[in-house]
Amino acid sequence: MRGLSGNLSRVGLVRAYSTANPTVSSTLILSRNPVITADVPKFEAQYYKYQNELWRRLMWTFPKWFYFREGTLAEQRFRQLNKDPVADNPNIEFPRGRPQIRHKRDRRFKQELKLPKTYKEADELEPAELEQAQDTITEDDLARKIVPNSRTTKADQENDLTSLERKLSRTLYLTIQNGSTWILPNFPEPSSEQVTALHTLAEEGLYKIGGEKINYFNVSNTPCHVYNNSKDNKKEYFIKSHILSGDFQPQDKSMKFLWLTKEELKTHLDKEYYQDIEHLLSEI
Amino acid sequence: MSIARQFVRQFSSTGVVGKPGYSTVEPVHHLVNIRKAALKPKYQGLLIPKDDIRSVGFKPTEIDQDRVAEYYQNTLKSDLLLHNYEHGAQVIEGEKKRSWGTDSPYKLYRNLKKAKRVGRATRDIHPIKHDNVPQLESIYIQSYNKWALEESWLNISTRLQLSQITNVKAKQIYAKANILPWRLREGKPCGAKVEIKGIDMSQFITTLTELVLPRIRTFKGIKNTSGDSNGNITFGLDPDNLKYFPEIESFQDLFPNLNGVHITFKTTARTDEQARTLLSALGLPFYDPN
Amino acid sequence: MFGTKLETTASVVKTFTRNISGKGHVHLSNRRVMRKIEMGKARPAIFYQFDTLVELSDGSVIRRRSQAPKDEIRMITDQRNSELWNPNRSDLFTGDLSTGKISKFKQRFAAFETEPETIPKEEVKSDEPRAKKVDDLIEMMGHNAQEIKGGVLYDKKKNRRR
Amino acid sequence: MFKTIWGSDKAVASVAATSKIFIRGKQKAAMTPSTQRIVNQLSALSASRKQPKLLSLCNEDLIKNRTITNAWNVYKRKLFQKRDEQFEKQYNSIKNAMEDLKQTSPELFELANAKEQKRFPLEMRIPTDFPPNQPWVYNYAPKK
Repeated sequence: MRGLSGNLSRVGLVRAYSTANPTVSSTLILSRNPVITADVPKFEAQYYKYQNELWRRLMWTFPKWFYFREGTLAEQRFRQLNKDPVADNPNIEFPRGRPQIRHKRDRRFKQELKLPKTYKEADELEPAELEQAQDTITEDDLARKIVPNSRTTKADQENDLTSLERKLSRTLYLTIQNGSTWILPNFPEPSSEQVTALHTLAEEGLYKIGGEKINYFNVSNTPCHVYNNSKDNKKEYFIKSHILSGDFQPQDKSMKFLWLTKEELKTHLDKEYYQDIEHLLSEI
Repeated sequence: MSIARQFVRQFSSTGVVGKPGYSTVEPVHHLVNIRKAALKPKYQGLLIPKDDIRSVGFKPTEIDQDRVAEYYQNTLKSDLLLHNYEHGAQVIEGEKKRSWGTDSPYKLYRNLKKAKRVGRATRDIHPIKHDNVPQLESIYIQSYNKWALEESWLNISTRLQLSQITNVKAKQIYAKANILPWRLREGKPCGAKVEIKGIDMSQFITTLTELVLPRIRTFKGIKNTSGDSNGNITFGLDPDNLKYFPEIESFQDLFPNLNGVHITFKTTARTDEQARTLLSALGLPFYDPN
Repeated sequence: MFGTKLETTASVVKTFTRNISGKGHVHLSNRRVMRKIEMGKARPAIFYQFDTLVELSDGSVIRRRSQAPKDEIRMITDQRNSELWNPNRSDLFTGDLSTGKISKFKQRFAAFETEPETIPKEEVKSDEPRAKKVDDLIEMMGHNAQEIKGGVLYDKKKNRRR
Repeated sequence: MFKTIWGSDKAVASVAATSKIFIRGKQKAAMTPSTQRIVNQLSALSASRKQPKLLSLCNEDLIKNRTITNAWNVYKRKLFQKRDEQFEKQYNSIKNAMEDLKQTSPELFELANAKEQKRFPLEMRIPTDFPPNQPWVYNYAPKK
């Protein structure tokens, strides 16, 4: 049954309380998934450290004889790095308790091993070797030390809200400016008789406003939320999707867009709108 | 139905008959039959739960941040909830054991009929709600080594190979059938298996999807027809694909006799389709075999 | 040393006759006796595991625990530059073998290159899988190994009369 | 319980000192290299002489451990409750949205409720510990 108020045509008169059925529209939750792991809270980090120490204390001895055969270079380097603990000698008095050595490991404590480095630290190089090393250590040299990239990027320092490389450990959501208020991108259903599915509506709308270079993945055809927008008499069905690569380039320059986390969305979106969709957004 | 048995207080009869002399333990009145042999002080250690630090079998499990579990909770779970939602979906009844009817007393205590068509009862398939979103429970890795039936020392190599790639000690498996052409006799050790959970499981998945599978040139993915209609997906790896594991790759001369493995992902999904969608979300490729 | 019979380039079907290395030479005494483990005395099996840093081909670093004594591993081919896992990327898979290990191996040892290495373009295309297989073997034999060119493949028909 | 010959936690003990031939490392001459390799494999797998001493905690340490474990359990319980509430709200909002869609326009509802085989794209990556050199991939060449 299409709608109760098919015959009520004088819509103009009762604009605010119009009972003409509201236009269907689909709102797009475009999220960029975290690229790196979430920052570990303090208590969790301490607990993990404590459990890790217990785990290392309960760990078996390292089977050195299995990995390094006597007389090989690697075994010799390993032996130089890891000196054997003091053996148990009945004549010596051990104030802190007699060592119990099995396979060159004191059973009372965890076993800590240092591994021969496959690279040469800058300070270890003799001067002659140093400048010779300078040219050979090219960018793609396989033996250089692994230096992990920092978890905060340039976009973080500049706090450039339109960059996708910001806050890599958090989920970012796309918001665009509609007039003065910040909203999630919304695309009304075309009034033509032919009905387009909500998810295709959202996808086409996104490509229209954001350019073709978006690697878009739509999670499901099913809308995940409905928001009855009483102001402009719209029913907004939320479609959830992810951006996997590429970039959101606004087609008309005047439109402003931002990639925001959940807390930032709270400040930008208006209160009641955010209240309604808060549970859809990921904490991290 | 059963006549309420009249509870009679009785002396504990355990161990009275066996021992020749008299028992030094004072008789105690029990309502429940207690196996005194299990109350020996030697077994007090068993009463302490395994995750209590005083227990001999204590092993810390949460030793580090688990990035796969966090990724599942933060992004995948809400996506899978949305994807698997079907409006107005009903519970699909599994094949249950059927009763013989109640019209005659002989049928009252008779064993129930076998389930229709499938013999054993199968589980119901519930529509996916927020509390039963498909999740990965554990991974079984099993390696049947037929040469180990003749060379029994090969079992050691097979178990070591599984323990190296999963960091969990592998268990020995034994033949269950007598098949003479394959020189298979019941009870002979013929390979190894390991079940990994938690942080070891997460690391195994990331090792598979990031380091090992992309390097296998002939690997197109897991078949879209794989699965045991209960949400467990299996695929296999050849012996020479195993050398792409970092532990085996850098010490290949220590593992001369590698053996192929079957990897089974046990999920809480009740249909194969949901399980395959879940595994594809974790980065495992799937392909249509035809 | 490797049990698996190398697949001949001509036949795609992988012949799989596996001999067990060390077959018949291993004599473990069957007097090895299992120590009985009391009830409640079984202890957990925790292997010694090193914290290893694995750097992928695009520079992202993973922390993992492994029993092999290596604190750092650098991956040349992995998920980040594999074709299957990056279908929509054009900047990863250039036509020539530049990402292959042979060319990396050549670039590093360009100084020692005496005669110019000219591989005709289309010939490279035809035995692409073989080239990848061969460079894998080189990588396995360590970096100072050289690939021996030439040699005739065994042809059953021709040699039947011999 | 007596475990069968090959598989157990304490696995293989070095056999009594009298039979010299089987102790690893001492009587190398008697063993062929492949036997030595298998014995090494077995020792890498077995726990004999590789187990650390049992943890013996004094009372203070025990109380500290119990407090830490309780605090962790409380922390995790709160986390899980908050998470389950959020998922429940999400589920209810999906249900409500589909119910509402069914009323407003049945055709859209049919399209939305259609079930099809879906695979997540392989480009959705599990987060790593440290970012790549290019934190975000801007290159996108769709293969139509």
